[in-house]
Amino acid sequence: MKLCMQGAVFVQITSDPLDPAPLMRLVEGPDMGAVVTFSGNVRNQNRGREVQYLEYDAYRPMAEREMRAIGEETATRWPCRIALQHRVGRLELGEASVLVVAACAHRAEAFEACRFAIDTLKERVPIWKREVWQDGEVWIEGAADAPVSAGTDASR
Amino acid sequence: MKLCMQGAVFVQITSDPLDPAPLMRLVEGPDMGAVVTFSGNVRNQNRGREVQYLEYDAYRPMAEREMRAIGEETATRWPCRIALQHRVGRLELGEASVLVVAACAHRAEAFEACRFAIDTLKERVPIWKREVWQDGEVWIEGAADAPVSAGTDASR
Amino acid sequence: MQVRVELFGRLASQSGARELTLEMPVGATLRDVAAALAERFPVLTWVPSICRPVRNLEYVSWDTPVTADDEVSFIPPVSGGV
Amino acid sequence: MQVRVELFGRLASQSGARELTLEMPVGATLRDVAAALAERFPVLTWVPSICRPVRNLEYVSWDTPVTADDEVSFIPPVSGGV
Repeated sequence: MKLCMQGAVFVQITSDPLDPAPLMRLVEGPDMGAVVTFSGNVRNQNRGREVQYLEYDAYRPMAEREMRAIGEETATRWPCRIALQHRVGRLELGEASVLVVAACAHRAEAFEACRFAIDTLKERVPIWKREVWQDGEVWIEGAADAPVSAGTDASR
Repeated sequence: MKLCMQGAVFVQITSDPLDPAPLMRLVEGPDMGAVVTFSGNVRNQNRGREVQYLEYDAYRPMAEREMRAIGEETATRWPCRIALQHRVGRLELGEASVLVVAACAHRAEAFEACRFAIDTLKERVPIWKREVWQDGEVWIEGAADAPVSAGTDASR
Repeated sequence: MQVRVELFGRLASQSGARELTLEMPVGATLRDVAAALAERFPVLTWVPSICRPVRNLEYVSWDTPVTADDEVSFIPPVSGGV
Repeated sequence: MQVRVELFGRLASQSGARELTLEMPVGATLRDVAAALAERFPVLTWVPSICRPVRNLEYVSWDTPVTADDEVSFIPPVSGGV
């Protein structure tokens, strides 16, 4: 698939596996000396529990809108080209759930831009993960666990 | 080619084009939730000059030794798996000269580990670049330019 | 007036609904919509204390009024971590 | 005694050599090797003021003595930037 940037920003929510290579090629440019890539991958354990898989749910139109706003703000603060991509649906251990790639002239600003974008994405983009173990599951809501079904007693 | 880590660290100096994908796969692990990749690419201009290409020269055995030491120090300070790779020889505009990939449990430490490793690499790994323009060339020695041939008057 | 409510994450899994329409009086606020939602799905009484309200894809305050055909949602803390 | 000197970057391009062997007296230091190098290649007189000395792949001080069969190099500021 051909990826296209709008201005300096590319955003996408997809249920396909994520691949950093095309995003890196997308943001690279003749005066971009530094490309910093963040990949958030599914860990085999969380809060002392053995994770089997994750299921991501998104408020897609809002999430894309927020991701674009974060990209635009990042590109204003640190002149850069930036791509943000988030996966939804079921993810197995080790798979990437989110990618942020920032290309800048120099490395200090590329690190700062990438860090700012992923930190802000994690704060305000409406995407949630349901963590599934052998014998149970929860929604991860920030620092809290929340029951998936109505019957379960909230553990918060 | 099969890449192998020694402990938590992979280092390589090569004249082949660099590819972040195999390095990312190499450092990923079941409890590594965050992978941060730095790619340093050849810019089309530097210090106001239009660059045609770069030529990297390395003191290879010492450079590999220093890169390994930096990797080990990084992995001690931030529990991580880390790969450092530097290219030598002639590089065209846009090509990557150096890759650092750090995989950690969480993202704050992955950003810090990657940043520390590339900053330290740029300070002390004995690799030099010769910058070639249409009508001249210099060795880049830190902040200074240095004449390539004996006949040229040193500009420092 | 009719207000469309979109449900995600815990709201969707606990209510069994991903979308519904609520009849609201003119002048109703986001807080009123959350109350009407909790009336429809008593399991969602936690929403006002945990969520941030959203109107037409933008975070707003609980006092923001809704108008006909607005799309409303309530956003629990997002995925965070890594 | 024989000391091997490896030249890179500007040292190599200005001298035209990438490797040479220098005959040094016992007790010679890295500073003495740099002086002997500048005697052989007058274009390299800048080396002591710009470079860091290396013996057997490790950064050392100018006062470090060399011994037979040591591999010595002088390291200008490295590539830096980006």
